[in-house]
Amino acid sequence: MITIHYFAGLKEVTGIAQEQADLSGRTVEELGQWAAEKYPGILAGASRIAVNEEYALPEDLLENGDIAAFIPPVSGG
Amino acid sequence: MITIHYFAGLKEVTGIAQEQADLSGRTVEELGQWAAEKYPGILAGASRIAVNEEYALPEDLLENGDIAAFIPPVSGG
Amino acid sequence: MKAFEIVSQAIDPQHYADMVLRPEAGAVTLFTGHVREWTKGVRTLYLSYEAYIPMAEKKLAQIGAEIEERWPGAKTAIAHRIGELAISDIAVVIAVSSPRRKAAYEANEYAIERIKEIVPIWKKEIWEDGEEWIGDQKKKPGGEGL
Amino acid sequence: MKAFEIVSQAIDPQHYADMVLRPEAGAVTLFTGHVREWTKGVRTLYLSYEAYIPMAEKKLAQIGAEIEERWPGAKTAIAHRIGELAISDIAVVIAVSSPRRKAAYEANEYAIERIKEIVPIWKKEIWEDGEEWIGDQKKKPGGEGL
Repeated sequence: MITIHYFAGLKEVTGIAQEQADLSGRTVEELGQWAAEKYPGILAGASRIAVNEEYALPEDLLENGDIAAFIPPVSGG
Repeated sequence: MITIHYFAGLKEVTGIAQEQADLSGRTVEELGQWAAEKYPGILAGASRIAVNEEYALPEDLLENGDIAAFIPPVSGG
Repeated sequence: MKAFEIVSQAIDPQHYADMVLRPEAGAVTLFTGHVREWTKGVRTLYLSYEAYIPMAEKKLAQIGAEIEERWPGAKTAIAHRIGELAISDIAVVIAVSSPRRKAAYEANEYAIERIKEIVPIWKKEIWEDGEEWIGDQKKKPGGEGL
Repeated sequence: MKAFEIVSQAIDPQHYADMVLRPEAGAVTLFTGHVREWTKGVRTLYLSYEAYIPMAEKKLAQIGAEIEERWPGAKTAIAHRIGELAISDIAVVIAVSSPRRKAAYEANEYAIERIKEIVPIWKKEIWEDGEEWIGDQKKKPGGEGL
């Protein structure tokens, strides 16, 4: 199982701040596809996916216990 | 009469912080010459002369009551 | 108090300036970003910031490390506030100390630019007639994104 | 407290930052110049600053006016301390607020450069084995100068 966080505007798309999913062994790209099916439009608002608090590449593999996060365009400062 | 101020290292050359002199009607350049005769070396350390708290030009005329100042190279900050 | 942190209370910028001061520091630059009332003719009532806190603090610390590498001798502290902020409230503070002033200015400006690039913090503007997350998060269906 | 002043007591930088803050200001930069212990391998014990006070305050205000002209919307406050200063003491504080951050950084750096050019303030460094006014005031008999 991995944990998935949604932030800011994406949280309004999904209606939840976080959830768990059985995506161990899948890639970050597949996580994106999985979320896009469940939450149409989510990829339009997410600029990056982070895994364990670091920006991830599409080909990175997810492991059991990983914490993923959909990161909308940042706008701090 | 005009008042003349000496600052920082120049005060150590002249031995005084200020004095008065009868230089009304003379130019700023003449004030410099007057000071250089009285305090040899003063012009080597003064980069500018101010009159009434503004930097003056050599040809500016001094008037009765003016306040002049020998300004060493500034080093604030 | 940490040198790189997300906080939910009012920021006292002086604390971060004090944190970077050392006998070899000749210059300290302190930048504070404030909530502005007017942006492009639209009046803001207040702002709301959200952060992915642990990752945001890691990224702030990364910016501090990048600065030490680019400007040897420079030391940095950064805090960003989240939650609801009123006009003139401080959203972000960046303190940089350095032996020489040029590096303190440059590194400070570098920090705010990097914050806007890599730190997971999001701003929502609330106006009299609506609100919006800044950054086009739901505006281009099928457009940009991943 | 004035926005452009020479002071003889410890400087509280926050007072000057507060002085320039306004609802339209999105950015405040605060520069503090501190007494550094080591300069080019020589250890400073303390510094002594002297100013031609009324003229120095006029010149600081002139710098503020120059900034308002070059960066419309920028507001400036500057204080410089005189007398004896210990290591890490603040010698000068420059606060600039502006709607946008770029101007706040640029104008602040402009201010410190202008201070070093036109404001009649002089620094004497006191070391273990001597002291000297900075700026070659007595070093080149018959050389530079007027």
